Amino acid sequence: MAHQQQGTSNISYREVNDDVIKSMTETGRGFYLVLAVCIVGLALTFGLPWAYQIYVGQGVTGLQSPEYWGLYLTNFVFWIGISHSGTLLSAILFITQTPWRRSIYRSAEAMTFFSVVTAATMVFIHMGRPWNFYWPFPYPNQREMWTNFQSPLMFDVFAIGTYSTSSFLFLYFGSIPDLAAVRDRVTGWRKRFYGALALGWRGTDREWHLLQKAYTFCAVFIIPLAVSVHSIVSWDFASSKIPGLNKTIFAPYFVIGAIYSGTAGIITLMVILRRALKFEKYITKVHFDKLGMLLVVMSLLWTYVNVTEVFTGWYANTSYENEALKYRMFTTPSAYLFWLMIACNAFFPLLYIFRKIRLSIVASLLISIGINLGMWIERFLIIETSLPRKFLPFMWRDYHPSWVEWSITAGSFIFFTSLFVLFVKFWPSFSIYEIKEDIGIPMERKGR
Amino acid sequence: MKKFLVYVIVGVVTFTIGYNVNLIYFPDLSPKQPINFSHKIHAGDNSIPCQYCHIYADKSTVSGVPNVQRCIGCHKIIKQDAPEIQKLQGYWDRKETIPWVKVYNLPDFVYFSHKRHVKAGVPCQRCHGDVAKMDRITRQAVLFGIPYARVSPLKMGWCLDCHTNGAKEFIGMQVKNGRDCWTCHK
Amino acid sequence: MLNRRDFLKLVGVGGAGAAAGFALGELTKTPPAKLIPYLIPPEDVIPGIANWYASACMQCSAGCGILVRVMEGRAKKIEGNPLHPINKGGLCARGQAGLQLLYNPDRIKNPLKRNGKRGKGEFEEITWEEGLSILTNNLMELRSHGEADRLYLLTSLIRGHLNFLLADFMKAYGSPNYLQYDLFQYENLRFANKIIVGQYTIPHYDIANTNFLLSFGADFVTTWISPVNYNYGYGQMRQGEGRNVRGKLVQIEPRLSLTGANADEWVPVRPGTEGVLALGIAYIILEGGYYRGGDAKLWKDALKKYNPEAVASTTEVSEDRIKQLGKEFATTKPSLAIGGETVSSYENGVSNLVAINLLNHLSGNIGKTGGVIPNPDVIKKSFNPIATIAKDASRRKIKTLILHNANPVFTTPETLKLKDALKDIPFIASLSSLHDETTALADLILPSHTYFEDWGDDFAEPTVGYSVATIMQPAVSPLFNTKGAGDVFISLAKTLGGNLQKDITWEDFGVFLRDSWKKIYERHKGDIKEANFEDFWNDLLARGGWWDAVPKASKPVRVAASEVSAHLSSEPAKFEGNDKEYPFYLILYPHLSYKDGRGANLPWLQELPDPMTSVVWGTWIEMNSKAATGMGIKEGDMLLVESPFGKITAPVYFYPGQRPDTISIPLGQGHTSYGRYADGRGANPIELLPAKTDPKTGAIPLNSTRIKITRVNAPKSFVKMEGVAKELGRNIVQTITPEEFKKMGKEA
Amino acid sequence: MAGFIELMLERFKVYREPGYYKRFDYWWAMVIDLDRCTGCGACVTACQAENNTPVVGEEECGKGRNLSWIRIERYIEGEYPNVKVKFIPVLCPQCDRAPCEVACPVYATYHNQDGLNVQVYNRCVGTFTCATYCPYDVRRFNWFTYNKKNFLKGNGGSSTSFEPPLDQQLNPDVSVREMGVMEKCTFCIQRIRAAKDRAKDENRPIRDGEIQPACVQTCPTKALTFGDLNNPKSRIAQLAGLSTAGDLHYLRESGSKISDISSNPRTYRLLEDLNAAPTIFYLKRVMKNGSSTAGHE
Repeated sequence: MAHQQQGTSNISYREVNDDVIKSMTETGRGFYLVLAVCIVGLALTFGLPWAYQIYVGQGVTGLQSPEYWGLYLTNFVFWIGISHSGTLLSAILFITQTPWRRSIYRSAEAMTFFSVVTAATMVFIHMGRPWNFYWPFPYPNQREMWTNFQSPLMFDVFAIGTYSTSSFLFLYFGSIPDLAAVRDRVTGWRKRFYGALALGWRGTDREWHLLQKAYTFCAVFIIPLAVSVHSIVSWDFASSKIPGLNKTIFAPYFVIGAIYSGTAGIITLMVILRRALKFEKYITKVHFDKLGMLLVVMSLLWTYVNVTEVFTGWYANTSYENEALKYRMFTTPSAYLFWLMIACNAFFPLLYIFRKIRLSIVASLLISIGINLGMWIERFLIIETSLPRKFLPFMWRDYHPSWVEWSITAGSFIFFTSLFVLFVKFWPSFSIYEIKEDIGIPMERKGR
Repeated sequence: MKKFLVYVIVGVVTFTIGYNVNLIYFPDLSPKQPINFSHKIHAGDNSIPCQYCHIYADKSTVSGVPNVQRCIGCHKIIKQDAPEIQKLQGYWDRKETIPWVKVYNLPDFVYFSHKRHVKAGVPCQRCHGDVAKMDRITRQAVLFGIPYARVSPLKMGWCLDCHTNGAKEFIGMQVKNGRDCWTCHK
Repeated sequence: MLNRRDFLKLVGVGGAGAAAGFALGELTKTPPAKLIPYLIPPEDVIPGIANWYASACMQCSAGCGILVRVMEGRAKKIEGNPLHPINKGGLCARGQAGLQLLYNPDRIKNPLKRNGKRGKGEFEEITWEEGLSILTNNLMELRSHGEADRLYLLTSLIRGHLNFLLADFMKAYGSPNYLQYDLFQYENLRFANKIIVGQYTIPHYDIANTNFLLSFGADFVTTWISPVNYNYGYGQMRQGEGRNVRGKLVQIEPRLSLTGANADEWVPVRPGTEGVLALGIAYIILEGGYYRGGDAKLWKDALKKYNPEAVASTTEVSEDRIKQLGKEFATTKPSLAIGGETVSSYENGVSNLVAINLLNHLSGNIGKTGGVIPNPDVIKKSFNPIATIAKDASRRKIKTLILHNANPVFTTPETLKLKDALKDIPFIASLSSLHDETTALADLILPSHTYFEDWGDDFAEPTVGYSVATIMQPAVSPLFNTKGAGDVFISLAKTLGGNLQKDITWEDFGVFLRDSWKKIYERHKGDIKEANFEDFWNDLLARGGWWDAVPKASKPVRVAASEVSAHLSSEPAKFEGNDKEYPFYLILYPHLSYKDGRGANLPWLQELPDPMTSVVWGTWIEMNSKAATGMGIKEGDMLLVESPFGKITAPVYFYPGQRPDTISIPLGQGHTSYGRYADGRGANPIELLPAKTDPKTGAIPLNSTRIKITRVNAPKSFVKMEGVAKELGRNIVQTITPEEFKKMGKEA
Repeated sequence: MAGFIELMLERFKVYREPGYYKRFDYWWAMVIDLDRCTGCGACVTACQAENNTPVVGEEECGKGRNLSWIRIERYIEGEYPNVKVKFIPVLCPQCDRAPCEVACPVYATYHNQDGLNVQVYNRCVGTFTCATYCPYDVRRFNWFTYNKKNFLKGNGGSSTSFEPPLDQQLNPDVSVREMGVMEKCTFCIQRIRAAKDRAKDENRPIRDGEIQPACVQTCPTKALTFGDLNNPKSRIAQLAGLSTAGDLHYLRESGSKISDISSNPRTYRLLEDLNAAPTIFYLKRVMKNGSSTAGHE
């Protein structure tokens, strides 16, 4: 912990405020460039293809019988997965009072919220009749129609709804003192804006006390919630009868995968933020070190569940399982993807065992991107090697995503990035008050 | 400049809203017909039963628009010189049919059988309103000259109401499987 | 930020915008739907309630009865007529798709006159008066030059009263050249039956009641002769009610057809040797002493060279198998041997079919239930006339040719040079409803009704042992400006005058039909239960036809060994091309849904996956993957198929039910002028054939050449619906063995 | 609140408890005799004609997007010359415990009182979940607005799926499905409805054999039989070997293997192990060495 202390203690209070507020008020040409690229990219890769798809029909995708689920669902699961680590990690680290969490948790939580939003767009893009998007919500209507609460998709509606709400609240509660701090430093419309957001925060003892309570509640609440959300997402697949999907191990498998990919996502994001906002003094090698250790653990867990899945499938030795596994592991082109996934997720992360690698920013970036690529492939393979090998061999057919799907997939990343770019501009991206706490003045706090 | 932009945006948005509100909430509820046919005179004043002219109502899914021959059958004798009857005569002489405008329109995905409802004893007025008081067929209910509601909403919930509770009035029980989607959908 | 003035301005702008939008909405509202009443309501029509009209299916020559569901004047669905003895309520895919013929967007909508060069497909619309007067003038001129016999009339296989009307017309006009053509006319089969059964007609094969069906290349569940009837028979043979033995089916053919796929045993015989195999089986029957006739000795002499060893080496079927087949065929009663299109389509088709029919004679199946049941005689003597037409046309003997629903240009090989020959005919009129390849050459097109719009009738051949007449009535009013062929000829007769006017006096075809049926009524009064003709006619229309359900007793036929052996060829069928250069036998077969190509313009049929290959919307080449090894061919590759006479390109499908030395291609695709759904799709394998016809029957031998294949780089067009055709132990199509099944029957 | 929960529990208890289906008049089912089926495909076209199923063209067929509600699956075992070919018509078996029904978030597919698995087209939002969950791959999706799409583009022609005047053939009893909705075999529910209408006019129950879906009607070999399984005297109950009321009751309520109940050893249900309880009863084909050897089960 002493090492940790060193990391940030030589920063003054004012410096913290200045750094964060500068990032919000002073807008350089670079920001506008990035924003413009994001908006144009979003329109080209996301908006237009989607409009085209709505106008012409789902037929412009590569979906077909029996692969009725394709890249959109892959992206959905992927983004839900990414969303996992942010809030979950933040909440766990908060409860365990881990100090190094402080400089990263805000952006991690934002990442959670934005990736849930991205995932939700995927659901609507996936719909055959997206103009009826509100039908899956249970609302009173003259038709006396109700939604089907038996459906795993309905579980999803609630799980994701709850999750996005509570992760937003978690993010928001934690930000209130900072929003107030920003309010006090800015002028013009910003003052009104942050004034409204800060909910009249004045920093009284009572307010701090209440905030602490609410925040702790959220943190405690969000841990089981996060586990349940990805379990429920896994049930979309596991509650079907399809070989390769109907697996009891899917819920933990998905949760582990989600935390894994989310942690890797945080590392990637940290590297980028650190460079882009020049926050090297807040995000230090300590963070990479700790998260690297976490990734090793997650990688081993991931490998374990994968081995279990393949082994039990192979051991059961039914035609259904055999064909699905064979298709996934030994049939081109999915075999290339499969073994790439294994390399990215099971082998490269083990390099983190070496401290040198953990502390190397470049290696961290590469490995974390690799993990996310691998995790995307994992979701893709789960769906796209099971559905083409359903029960009746006469209907087997390979899936080839169309350009629309690829484009929207790329667009989903741009969508996420855009949200994040806006976040960095409009929201204090680091916890000002907690970093101040971390600086250690005026007194040593317990729980280190 | 900035203000002007605001006006443009507000204008465009409200324009779109106005346009769509009209299309969605203000359908033409009492369209003008090619001949000023009055149900009031026929069904009201002269109390001609509905099925005298809508001959298929108890035989088929559709009630049947009266064929021109049936109109002319009576009007060969009755009120030949009235201007509207002259129009009718004109259609008959030209061997043209009359392009009546549809007032009650169900979407393509709805199966509705006039026969079943007529045989169950549902009076026509239940859905079509008091036609005998209407000069021009309308779906707009009017009180003291002020339109206040629709004669019948023709919405799914409205159908279901009758299929569950309202039906007791006619057949003494709920409609059998009346809430099954494929009772009315196709 | 927002002062009162601005607020009011904003409200003003908003209000104005909303009002303008509302107003625009009011203006652009889609006009409400119209309710169009009848002027005078037609009788028996209640809107919203379907009417069913009995009629006859004209999609092939089987003669099934159909019911057409009509709502508000539009035909909606065809169903088999459950009362009809041929199809018994069933209907095949082609019959179901008939509606798309009626509503085909490519139908000829008006009479047309050729405008540009012949064959360029340039036509201008004319009125019926003009069209008829052009044809009348032409016929008048022909007659006035004393060349009445140089008028040729070529129709499809019409069997009803339209046939009689046309025959009368041609006779009165003075031309003997009334010809009927279809690629599958079964002339070889008729000829063979004349020899063994004693009738120049197709008998009724009582598949329903047989216990052992030995089928030589007869694909009777898809296209052969009367598929719906045979399908019904097949169902009855397998699992008929009240049947205690399940009938067995053995299929002998080089390519496993759909029938073969349903058979209990498949004998992949060498192409062209089916006749020899039949004689080998006949030898076994005689050797085993199963033949009951007195002339066994004569037969034995006639067949002595077909001993199992010799036959086995020719046919590549093992001796044991031949012996076992012969024994089973002779001992199972009743048994039935049928020879189908594959066998009939060799150059020695007749002799093959005679050999196969001989089996029925030798094991005493003729005239027995479950065997070959002779049908009432057909008066007409027929012959496949296509070679005649080609010859006469090229010798410039034909001055005027009238076509009706026949499309010989598509179904004859290039080598017959029919297309060129037709170009030499000075005047061609076509009474076709579709712009087919032959009609494209016409000078005058008088579009005819489809069978939903016209009167007519049909005498099914083969029937089911007794006469079956099916009536055809207009179920819908004509869709386009078309006329029935009968009406056209009647009005021609009126304007041509002379004998024609004397013989053909009816005002239209409907009246003619009714009058003709009155004659039938009078002739058969005893058998008809209706008291007067009016009732009979009404019942006829309601029931869909008339059939007198008493099978005629069959007369015993004398079959002399010496006579038969004259028709037997001891050699396997010959194939053009030497086997070094052209290593594969070519087997052409009618496609399940297009048959000879007539169904290719119906999108439903194009999209119906072929049951054996699941290919849609195209031609394919069936080939055993064993034969493809070493040639670097993958499934779906485009192959150039060359015979000594022509070449086509088509994708390859690997099919294990195919002899490695044989390649099969379905007919039906490769149209050049048959509407948007058929044009430019696939290839027409008839182009590979030599200019050969059977001298006795005129039939075109489809399986008479050898081919070679080479892989070519061409744009691929190969779409199959199947994924993987292996069950992988998933017990999808579960089976029980015949032994278990037999036990089941005993227990129950 | 407590009352509400009690009500919910009550409802769940009634649902598919013994006797649940006895309250209803009919239970439609089909028997397919594989020994009769030749795989000729007549049913496929008949279905297309009856149910306004669009033609999609070569390119879309290549993507497995043909919309036929019934298909003939063909399995080939063995190599030349010992080839065994088997056919099976596969259509929606209207599963009693249908995986698709639980999957739909908006109740666009549900089980109705006649034992039919029903798809309500204009409730569907197109999540594809039902089709993904369906073990029989019988659900079909409207990828395009087919009456606007030119499916002959690749071949230089021009035709929509209901090119006029082909659209005059469309069955008015069946709606033409919009883009973006799932569809599937309905056992020709419009015919069932018409028969019920007729029966009600004449004040009688529906007779056995009165309803024939298009595929059953057209089958040349009479391999398909349709009828009411609630009536143990019906033809299909006889064929399937479920000729006592007890059999049917047991089958419906317990969901056990058909081979344990049926008196006809030929009866089986496709992929019965999946426990979807399909109500199409196949009769095994009689065939020598017919069972597939590859793989294990």
